[in-house]
Order: sequence, then structure tokens, then C-alpha cells
Amino acid sequence: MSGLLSRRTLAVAAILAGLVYPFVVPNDYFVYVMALAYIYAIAALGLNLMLGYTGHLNLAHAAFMAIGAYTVGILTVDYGVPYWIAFLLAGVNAAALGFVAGIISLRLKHHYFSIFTLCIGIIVWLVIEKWDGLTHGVVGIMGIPAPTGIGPIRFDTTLAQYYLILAMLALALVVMDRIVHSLTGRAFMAIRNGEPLAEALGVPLMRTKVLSFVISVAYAGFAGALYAGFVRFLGPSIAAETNAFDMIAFILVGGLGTLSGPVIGAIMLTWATQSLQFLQDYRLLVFGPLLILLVMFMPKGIIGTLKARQAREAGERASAARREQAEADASADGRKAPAHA
Amino acid sequence: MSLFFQQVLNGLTLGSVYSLVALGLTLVYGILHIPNFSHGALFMAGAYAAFFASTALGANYWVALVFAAVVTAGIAVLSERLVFSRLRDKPPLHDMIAAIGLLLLIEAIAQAIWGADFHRLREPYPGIWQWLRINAGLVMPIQRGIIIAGAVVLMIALHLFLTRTTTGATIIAMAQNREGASLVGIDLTRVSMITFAISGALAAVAAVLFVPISLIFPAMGNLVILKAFVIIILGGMGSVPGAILGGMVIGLVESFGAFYVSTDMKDVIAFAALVLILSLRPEGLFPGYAR
Amino acid sequence: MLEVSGLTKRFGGLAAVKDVSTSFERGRITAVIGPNGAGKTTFFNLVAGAYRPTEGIVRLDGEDVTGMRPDRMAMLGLARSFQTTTLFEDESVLDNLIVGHRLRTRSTLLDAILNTARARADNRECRRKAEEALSFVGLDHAADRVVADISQEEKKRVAFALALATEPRIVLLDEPAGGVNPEETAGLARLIRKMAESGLTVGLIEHKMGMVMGLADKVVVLDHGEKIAEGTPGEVSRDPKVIEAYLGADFALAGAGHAAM
Amino acid sequence: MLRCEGATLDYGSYRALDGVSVHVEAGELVVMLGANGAGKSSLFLAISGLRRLKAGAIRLGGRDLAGAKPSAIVEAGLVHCPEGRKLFPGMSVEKNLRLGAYVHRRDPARSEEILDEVFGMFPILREKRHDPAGSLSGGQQQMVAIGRALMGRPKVLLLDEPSLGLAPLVVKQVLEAVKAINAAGTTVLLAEQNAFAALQIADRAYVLENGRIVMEGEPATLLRDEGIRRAYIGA
Amino acid sequence: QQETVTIGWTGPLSGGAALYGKNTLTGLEMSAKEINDSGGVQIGGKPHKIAVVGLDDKYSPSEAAVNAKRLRAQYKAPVVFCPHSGGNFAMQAFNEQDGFLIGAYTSVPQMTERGNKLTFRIPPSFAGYIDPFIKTTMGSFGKKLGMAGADHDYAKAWAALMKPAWTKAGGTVVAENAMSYNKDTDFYSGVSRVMAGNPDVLFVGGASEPTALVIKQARELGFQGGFMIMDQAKLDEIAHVLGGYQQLEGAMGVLPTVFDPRPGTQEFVGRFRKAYNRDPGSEAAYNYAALNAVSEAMKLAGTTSDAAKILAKLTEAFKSLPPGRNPAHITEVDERGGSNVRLSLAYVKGGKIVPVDAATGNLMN
Ligand SMILES: Nc1ncnc2c1ncn2[C@@H]1O[C@H](COP(=O)(O)OP(=O)(O)OP(=O)(O)O)[C@@H](O)[C@H]1O
Ligand SMILES: Nc1ncnc2c1ncn2[C@@H]1O[C@H](COP(=O)(O)OP(=O)(O)OP(=O)(O)O)[C@@H](O)[C@H]1O
Ligand SMILES: [Mg+2]
Ligand SMILES: [Mg+2]
Repeated sequence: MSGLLSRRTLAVAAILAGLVYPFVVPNDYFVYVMALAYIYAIAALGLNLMLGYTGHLNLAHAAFMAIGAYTVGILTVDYGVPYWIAFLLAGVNAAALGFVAGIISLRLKHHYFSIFTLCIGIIVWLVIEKWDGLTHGVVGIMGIPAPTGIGPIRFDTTLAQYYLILAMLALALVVMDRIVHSLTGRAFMAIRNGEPLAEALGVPLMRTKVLSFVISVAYAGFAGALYAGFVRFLGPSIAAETNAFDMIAFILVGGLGTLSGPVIGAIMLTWATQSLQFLQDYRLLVFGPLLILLVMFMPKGIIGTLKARQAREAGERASAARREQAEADASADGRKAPAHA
Repeated sequence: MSLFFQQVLNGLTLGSVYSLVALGLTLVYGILHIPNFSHGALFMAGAYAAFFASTALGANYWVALVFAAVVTAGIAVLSERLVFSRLRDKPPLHDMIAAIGLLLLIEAIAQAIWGADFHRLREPYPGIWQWLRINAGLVMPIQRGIIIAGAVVLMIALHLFLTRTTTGATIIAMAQNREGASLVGIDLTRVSMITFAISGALAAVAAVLFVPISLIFPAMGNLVILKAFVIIILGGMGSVPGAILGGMVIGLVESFGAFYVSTDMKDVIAFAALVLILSLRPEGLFPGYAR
Repeated sequence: MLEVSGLTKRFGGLAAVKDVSTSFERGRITAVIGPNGAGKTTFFNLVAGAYRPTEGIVRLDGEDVTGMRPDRMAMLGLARSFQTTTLFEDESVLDNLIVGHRLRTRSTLLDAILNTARARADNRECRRKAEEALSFVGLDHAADRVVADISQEEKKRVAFALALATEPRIVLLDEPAGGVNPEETAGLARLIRKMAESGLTVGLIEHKMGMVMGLADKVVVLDHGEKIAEGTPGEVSRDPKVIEAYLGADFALAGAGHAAM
Repeated sequence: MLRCEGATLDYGSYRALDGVSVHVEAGELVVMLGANGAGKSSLFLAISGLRRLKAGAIRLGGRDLAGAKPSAIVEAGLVHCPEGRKLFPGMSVEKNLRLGAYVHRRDPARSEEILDEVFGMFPILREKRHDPAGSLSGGQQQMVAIGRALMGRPKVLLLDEPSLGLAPLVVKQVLEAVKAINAAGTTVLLAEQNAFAALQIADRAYVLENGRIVMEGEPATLLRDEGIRRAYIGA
Repeated sequence: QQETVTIGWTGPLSGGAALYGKNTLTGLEMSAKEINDSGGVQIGGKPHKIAVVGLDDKYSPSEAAVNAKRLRAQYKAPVVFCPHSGGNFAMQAFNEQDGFLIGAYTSVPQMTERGNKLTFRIPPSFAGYIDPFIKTTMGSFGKKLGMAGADHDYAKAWAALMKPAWTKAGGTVVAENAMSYNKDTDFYSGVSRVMAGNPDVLFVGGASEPTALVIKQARELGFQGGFMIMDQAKLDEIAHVLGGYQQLEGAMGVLPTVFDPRPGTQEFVGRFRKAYNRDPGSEAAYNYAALNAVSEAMKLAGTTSDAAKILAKLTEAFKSLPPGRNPAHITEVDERGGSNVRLSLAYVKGGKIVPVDAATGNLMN
């Protein structure tokens, strides 16, 4: 079974499943929840680029999603800008602010970076809350229009929006796939592996990290823009750090530093949360331990565990071969043969 | 002028509470490298434990305080045994997610037992230091004095414990080199448990000192935990003096910000202060003394 | 090729490197030796741009490159290996090497996203370069092995290959034979010689005197950050200051061979 | 005194030790030779309880150490001076040394005496007793590590590559100190790659390869072996 | 075989607002239970049971929308109640399309101003409180007002009405300092900032408990004047935190449900105490009345699914409810879906609650 072939087959199967999904579920609710999960998956994909590939945990990710969402909300509601133009500007705006935030914060390392970004996130949240004139403050922005139709296709039903968001997710995945498999993607990973070595290999650290950060938050921005057009109401709480925590959980459950992990995680955890609704206020009594057990017993996430199993099997084969080789050598001349004589 | 000193007092009160919470957080981070997001839940648990002791068991304030410290230390140790010690060889991110899981769980338990309502713990000494009011125009409810004094006493005690006792030395040894510590015969399990116990007890004491002038409710920990993280970053992660100083700085910035600028903006000011300070000093005010 | 003059680095009060001047000649192997903490690694860090010197000048082919960032230095043809090199343990050897040639390619992220011809060509080129470097260090057979499965000495060779993939003119090697047994050390020494013979300028930090003495064209001795001697291996090993500070009195008696530490 | 039988250790699917049996008699200085990655450190870590064996037994003076905590093993008199020193870099030299006597904290008087002996053995440490251990040079740190191990009053001392990364001059000093410690009555198991230097002071030696013992004998015998000379000494 | 109508509710059951959420849900549940115990409601000639399904949304607008979709799609709920404006606004994006009525327990004015045809705003507009508040406190304490209310949407809307009204009545606003009642831990600095203006009357209010802390700290800082307390805070709950009405002397607020002497309310309070073993707040009273009216409206309209028809019959429904089932005293629902109520106020005098006539602003005794 060739890896490439199976990957392609799986991708096609996943897309097909996404396409027929609305027709096999009993009602709109399932479509609505799934569309929201896809939106969060897009944001989580971006976070995973920074966290899983470049090795930096950005806790302001939800804030950048909020920036994208508010860009759409403010432009469409207060300035009458058409949705799709606002949509593009949402990504641009998140990227631009991400550029500024990245330049300041990426000088810090490890937990300092994370907590610093946590603070950036809180500042964004507070600014949204306090700057009434721009953001409508705590009241929020209501009446955001649904995405305007493209040609004959209109997006004013949940079903139509579902397909729009599914298409966006597929696009996001394709782009992300190309990014992480590109030479620049390798440079991101080199940074995760060790900054001095990466730098010695000619990777300009700051520029590369900022690039990764900007792409990462642009994903959040676009996800936010979709969110605004889908939920059509915005309040400051979408910038809350707990939303970033949720996205981290998605990534961990799916598999850190894997392409499909964030998507799988977003879908699974979203449905896990929904299926615990019957517990009402006891929901977290179950959800909390669930998270703990997940990281304890599936630390690499679902995709990560599958991948590791494959790698381990390959490794076992290789080391068995090596042992046999060593034994053969040992019996041949009684000494270990030099690796490179 | 007296209004100025009033803000200093307010800032010190808040700063004392923040410092105590941050101390436990910084210890656990500095020694075990766990960013314990569930620390806020320990703060909350401490408050409820004291509430339980004083209402259901009829304990007086000080007994309730000790009871809360012990119970919360126990919860902290339990979380170390059942969760964090099992994540030892996993990346720190996993600790963080597990901590969030714990936070949700502890909060949900509190809500299941005591409901979502607000509760109160009565002030043990409800008066106000009148001489202060008369002589200097300052107002100092006794409980606020107790908070500041209690925090100072605890901080000194912690400092002496870490620097003067053998057990304290084993904690610092473990912070500096785990394997080295176990090779000289230090029982790492025991040290981890002690560390968590101290952090839990500090959080509980902070809570019990604070709630007589505040409220008890399941989400109360979330309000302080974010600030505690800001503080330990500001002070230098793993640094005890950093946590104390950082707590005081944030307390004072908040109280002056609330008074002189606008209460609406005080959090923006506090977080912006952090951004500014870290831009100038990326390692925080104190380099981590545990490293 | 590479000249430094008056190089000084202070950390707070401590002068880790103090007023060091020397040069690395093209196609030659220059070794830097000295006691632990003498400032050897710091010296390499200064040359490679990882630290900005407090004082002094670094010239590469006559051009002043003092304080230039490491990635710029790498572009100019300076590569280095570290005392410990971390690799991606669960990736293949070849995949680990591909990023090495990234700095010589021009395709942007946009190329990659649009999958342009340029991006594909660059990818092929990086892969080809990685294979070439692997075969230079004698590891072509290991290209598809997972890094976790190869030996320590093979990892050292991979680290060399990574440096070579950047197409350097000068390579700085920090304790390449640290923790490698004498037999394998000899193999690494042959590889280093081969690098120099292919026209590379080599800088080398090593405690294994047998290797240094047999390999180096020139030896620079540092102690407490200062250069206390410089010369051929023969000259240096007879220098009383070097014997006192570093080698020990019976080094000369035991001879380079047996004191191979 | 110390006896390993069939010690087997896995890291995931990788077998680092494969049925290793060694013994060290009281008062002996035994050297464990082996290339990088041969498994020397793994064996030591297993003996001192920091890694769990998959199979096999370790006995110290007749007592089975299976499942014992590292702290209990130190108390039983087996002290491991690890590869890479593992000091407490922010603490003073003196505090590092005193923590070495942690398991004997109920008997401070004797610890004071040993501290004096350690300072006698490495006078430079007395000079630097108030400096943080992390600020010392590599060789000095190695002295602190050995001194700290001695503070644990070992009956058996495991020394893992004390010469690693040290200048030739310092290597010599360190090995001399090891010899002196052994002469004073401590049983020593020493891991080294520098076979020539180590064999000069050893009573007996093992050669470990790919996690297995491939040879055992007197230093003189090993020095005569052509394969050993080629692999570990450099012809 | 009895049929069941499911009434939906989405609101916070976890997090900081859980208590508030539960209080509103309890009101609905009590109503449903009483209706079912009395044999259900006759709709189109058939008896129907009422089931209330409550889903947690953690105060998040998007989760409220998800819950509403679920309640509508899976439970066919004709009405979804929600106690926060964000959730209600999010539901307004699709409720007309999906055909369900929003039962909005929020008095943010925009709720009914945007032309949504299927929204029922349960609490009254608070504008009616302003004048009697000012009349009483300015008369007793003086013309200098310090504003120390909360900073969330609702409180800000209150402040925006209060300030011009106070000035218009001849007073001055000497200090303005909104505070974050639900996020803050200590209000000392914020209160002392207001005290620095030396006010005669303080405008305060957010959730009851933090409001109590603000009042307490103002008294500790030497404040002797009166308070105007926004309707979100309840005098009895504040007194509970403060350990009595002493510190509340001179405070003007909404009349706590338990002190409301009007017919029907006391009856409701009694039944509530019996069922839940505690005092009801106005959240419970309003939501209780709202569901009673909804069930009555379904009966009048003869439908369990046509939300527009149900809404149209609400006024009639409220008028037909006996006082004991309308403890909130809602009199009608206007054409935009907003409710009108006969307001009841209270003033603390001599350590006791004194009801005030909202229309005249005079004490009732
Ligand atoms: N970033 C730094 N900050 C402060 N001091 C440093 C730093 N890097 C090195 N030093 C100090 O500078 C001195 C020289 O260190 P360096 O690592 O260059 O020695 P070295 O010769 O490479 O030693 P070794 O042979 O042990 O590798 C040491 O005293 C070291 O502690
Ligand atoms: N924690 C670990 N996980 C996986 N593999 C390990 C681990 N520790 C050691 N190994 C592997 O086990 C083998 C034996 O390692 P060990 O450190 O015991 O060798 P050594 O003889 O001490 O070598 P050195 O001379 O480098 O100290 C090596 O291949 C090493 O890569
Ligand atoms: Mg070095
Ligand atoms: Mg070893």
C-alpha cells in the first residue's frame, strides 16, 4: 500500500463524505453544528502551523479569529461593504495585525511567548469590549449579512453555507498541505527542532517565524470571517482565551503537527460536546476527565497514534534487520564490523 | 494625598492576594515545569473548603483557614498523583490541556455540591481601623490589614523554608536537576507532592484571606488565574521574589489605574504594562532563580 | 579566507574571548583547542554570527562581516556543526537533509502554494543536493532509514552532511568526535580530511589530541579566552605554556597516539 | 558486592541491554569499556534504579534491588555519579556537596568529616565553596560531582565517564582521584571510553558492545587483545 | 394518549453566569410542572403536556444558536427562551426562517427594535424606573450624582438614560466610573474614584452580589448618601450579602418579588418556596409568567407550531391569566414584541423595605 495512494484515496473519501453528509443526517441541526466545526477546524489548522510545525504556542489565536470576524462585522454592517470584499480584508487585517504582534512577541521563547500572546489575546478582547464606537462594545454586532451569492449560488440557507464552508475547508487544507511540504515548511520545522541550527542553515529566524505566524493568524482571520457570515452576530467573547484552549484541544485530540489532525479533532470534540448536552450542568463533570484521559492515554492524538504505529512497525522491521546483521557480523569475525572502514 | 495612600493600600491588598496565588503557580512551574492552569480552581476550592468548615462545621475563621489549606493541599497532591505525575514524560502542552481538564472538573464539582450561587464568608473582624480614618483620612478595614500581614508572614515563611531547611533544599535541587536530585537519594515523588501541597495551601490561604471582602462562586478562580500567569511571566517564571514583586506591581498598577485613569481601563493598563515590560526585558524582572 | 582580529566577547564581567586574532586558510584545517571553558565554542559563535562581538573584526574573503546574523553568514558560505545536533528522530535521513539547501533556492511560499515549476525544480534540486552530501559523507545506503535507527557516529555524519548541503566555503566543526570511539574517530578524521581536500576551509574544535595532531594544518590554543599559542601541531605540543595549561606534562612523553583522549 | 544477572533493558522497541551479567567484588575497581551507545550508561541507570529492567536481577551485597526506589538504593550504599554531572547549577558548591549527604541527614557530624575529606582531595573546591556550581569549569564541576557522590558514603561507587569532554590534563587528575578513592576502600565501577587511561588504574574490566558483554578480563589481557586495541585505544 | 409540546431554553448552566441561567430556567420549569400537574393545556381540543428542555450555552452566542437549531429541529420547539442578548441576537439571524418564537429575557432596547417578527421580549423597558428613582433620592439626599454602575451592555444602557435624566431634573453628575462587576475582584479603587467627587447619591448595579460589595465598600469609605440601584440587582439579595438592610439605608431599587404586596405575587412566592425551598427572584417570576402566557396563547391560537399566531395571542393570554400565574404583572405585549408591566419599586427606610408607587414616585406608606 503506497503512502501517497492511500493519502489521496482517503482525501477523496473524506470529501465525498463531507458532500453527502447533509443528506444522511436527519435535520438542519447536524448540518449547522458540522459547519461550525469546519470553521473552527480552519482556525485550528492555522494554529497547528505555528504550534505543530514551527513549535510556538500562540494563545492569542482566538483573538485573531475575533479580529477577522469583527472586520467582516464592522465593514458589512457599519460601512455597507460587500461580504466578499470584507472577507478578503478580514484575512488581510488579521495578517497585518499578526505581523505587528509577531514582531513583538516572537522575540520571546517558550512559555514566555505563550503567556505573552495570552496577554495580547486579552488585550484584543478588552479593546473589542471597550471600544464602543468601533466594535459596538459589549452589545455586539447584530444583523451581519450572510455571504452574498456567487453567480447563481446563494448562501442564505444553512445547507448552502455548509457547502461554502466545506469548500473553504478543503481549500485551506490544500494550501496548508502545500505549505508544510514546501521548502519553507521545512524551514518552519527546522525552527521547531532548534533555532541555532536552523539559523546556521541559513534560515532567517525572525523573518521565518513571523511568516509562519502571519499565515497562521490569517487562517484564524478567514475562519473568523466565515463565522461572522454564518452566526451573523458577534460579541466580544469570541476573543476569549478559552476558545484558543478549545482549538489546542482539537489539535491534540487529532494529532499535533499532522495535517488532518486539527480537522478530525475539531469534528470529534464538537460532537463530543454536543452529545454531552443532556447532562446539562453536569456536562463538565464528564468533559474535564475526558480531556485528561485523552492526553494521558492518547498523547499523540488520533492521527499521531496511527502514524506512530506505522512508524514503529517500520522501525521494528529495520532494527530486527540490524540485529540480524550484527549477529551475522559477530559470528563472522568475532568482533563488530566497523561501520565505515 | 490621603487618596494617594489609599490607593497604595488598595494596591497592596490586591497585590498580596495575587502574589500568594502566583507564588504557588511559580513554584510548580519552576520545579516541575507544569503550567498549571488548574491553579485557579485550587483558589476556588480553598474558598469553598473554608465556607464548608465555617457553615457546616461551625469552625471559626482561623480554624477554617487551616482546614482549607489542608484540604486544598490534599486536592493539589491528588491532582499531582493522578494526573501530572503520569504526564511526566509528555510535552508540557499535555500538562496544560490536562490542567484545563482538571479546572473544568473541579469547578463542576464545586457547582454540583454548592450550586452556582454566590456565597459569603463573614469577616472575622468586621471593623475598620478608626485611627487611620481619623488621623490620616485613610480607611483600612481590618480584613485588608489581615490580608497584607498574612501574605507577608507567609512569604517570609516560604522563603525561610526554601533556603534554610533541608526539605527546602531538596525542592530547589529538584528544580535545578531532576536526575541529579534522585541520584543523591532525594525522593522525587515526595518532593513533587510537597511542592503541589505548598502551592495548593498558598492558593487556599490567599482565597480564605480574600473572600471575606469578596464572594465565593464556582468561577471565582478564573478571575485571578490569568493575572497570576501574567505575574509570574512578569517576575520571571520560577522566581519566588519575582512572583511577589510581580504581584505587587500588578496590584498597584490596577489600583492606580482604576483611580487615576479609569476603572473601565484598568485591565487594559495592567496587560499593556506587561507587554511593555516584556518588550524591554524579555526574561521578566528576575531571571528564574530555580534555573 | 577568514580572518579575525582583536575579537573580544564579554558576558557581564567575564571575558569569554579576549583579543583573539587569527586566520583560517583555504583548503586547510585549523584546529582550536584549549581547556574546558576556554572560550572555543564562544569563539565559533562569534565567527558564525551567533554572538555579536564586543570588539574586533571578522573578515570573510576581505569583506567585513562582523556581527552579521548567522543566516547571512550561511548565505555567504559559512556552515557549522554543533556540539550536539538534534535531528528529527522520526523522519528519514534524507528528509532531514532537504532543508540544508533551502538557502540556495529562490522559490517563495507562493510558488509552493501554487505549485509552480520553480517550486518543483527547487525541491528536486534540494533533494539532489542532499543525496550528494550524503554520498560525500559515505551514507548513501542510509538515506531512507529513520534517524532514530542509525548509530551515534552516523548521526555525526548526518550533521556534517547537513552543513555540506548548504554549499559552504568554510565549515566550523565543534567537537565532531565527542563521545565517539577511537575507531570511529579515525573514520571521522578521514572524512574531515576529505572535506579539506575538496577545497573546503575547515575550522575544528576537538579535545581528542590524537585527531587534532594528526589532522590540523594549524592549531590555535585558547586559555581563559586568550590565544596563548598558534602554530603547527608540532610547535604547539612543544610549547610549555600549552603543556602547562592544557596538555599536561606527560603528554609529550606519552606521545599523541596513546593519549588520545 | 554488586552483581547483575541477565540484565535486560528496552527503550520502546530498542533493546539497550541484552542479558548483561557483571559482578564487582568488594574493594575492586572495575572498568566498563564500550563504544558510544554500547549501553554503559543504561546499565548504570538501571543499577541505580532510574530505569526499570525488563528482565534480570541486580543484587547489592546479597540484597535484591528489584523495584527499589533510587533513594532507597542510595541509602543502601550504592551511589551513582552520572554522565554529564547533573549538578545543581544555581546552588553553591558547598550546598551541592551537602545535598550529597541527604540520605545521611540524621548524622551530620560524620558528613562534616567527609566534607573535609572531599575538600582535602580537591582543594580548589574549598576555595570556590560559595560559588554557584554552574559557574565552575568543566573539570571543576566533575570534581564537585565526584565529591557529591562521596558525600553519600558509597560502599559501591558508579562513575559514568568522568572524563567526558575534559581537557587531557584534567582527565589525568580525575582518574588519579578515582584511584585514590578506591585505594581508600570504596568499591568502584567505572565506565570509560578512554580504555588506555582507564585500564591503567583498573583491577578488572568488561567490554560492552551493543548491549552485551563481549569480553571480561585483567587489564593486561585486554591491552594485549588486538581487537580491543583497534576499537578502543586507537592503534 | 397526551401530546407533548417542547419548550426550548438555552442559557448558561456553567461558568460565571450559571446561577442567573438556572434562575431563569427554574421559572420555566415551575410553570411547566404546574400546567402538567393540572392535566396539561388544551390545544385544539386536545390536552398537551409541556416539556422544558434546557441546553447549556455558556453564555456564548454561537452555542446558543446551535442549541436553538437543535431545539427546533429535534424537539420541534415553537418557542426558545434565552436569557442573554448575544444568544437572542444570534437566534434572530434565523428564527423567522426556521419559524420559532424567541422568548428573550433581556431588556436591551435593540432586541425589539430591529423588526424581527418572532421575538417576545419578556422584561419591560426599564425607562419607567428612572424618574421615580431620581425623584426620591434627589429629594432626600441632594443633587450630586456619582455613577458607579457596571460596564456590561445592559448597565451601560441604563447609565445612558440615567445621566441626562438626572441633569434634566436639575442635578449634576460629579463622577462617572463604570466598573466590571462580573470580572473584577475588588472595587475599592473604583469606588474611591467616585467618592472623590463627593456625591450625594450613587448610581450602582450589576448582578446583586457584586453590587452589594460596591455598596459595602462605599459605606466603608465614608459614604453617607443614598443609592439608586439598577433593576438587575435585587434589594433582598444585596441585603443577604450585607447581612441586613442597615447599609442599604436610603437605597432605591426594584421591589423584590418577595416583598411585592400585590395580589398574586405572594401566592406565587408561597408556591415557589414550597417547591424549591428558597425565595424566588424576579428572573424566576418573569420566566414563570412568560411560559404561563405562552401556554395560554397556544390554547387561544389553537396551535403548538405557528409561532406568529402564538405571539399574536400573547397580550390576550396575559390578560386572561389569574394574578397568581402572572406574578410579574405583565399587562400586554406590544406590536414589536415588547412587554409592558406595572412597575413596582422599593425604598429602604429605617432598615425596612417600603414599596413605592412607580407612577407617582411616592412612598406607599
Ligand atoms: N551565553 C553565555 N552567557 C554567559 N556566559 C557564557 C555564555 N556562553 C559561554 N559563557 C561562558 O564563557 C566561557 C567560555 O565558554 P565556551 O562554551 O566558549 O567554552 P569552550 O571552550 O567551548 O568549553 P568546552 O570545551 O567545555 O566546550 C565559559 O566560562 C562560559 O561559562
Ligand atoms: N531514553 C532513551 N530512549 C531511547 N533510547 C535510548 C535512551 N537512552 C539511551 N538510548 C539508546 O540506548 C543505547 C545505549 O545508550 P547508553 O547511553 O546506555 O550508551 P553508553 O554506552 O553510555 O554511550 P555513551 O558513550 O554515549 O555514554 C544508545 O543507542 C542510545 O541511543
Ligand atoms: Mg564548547
Ligand atoms: Mg553513557
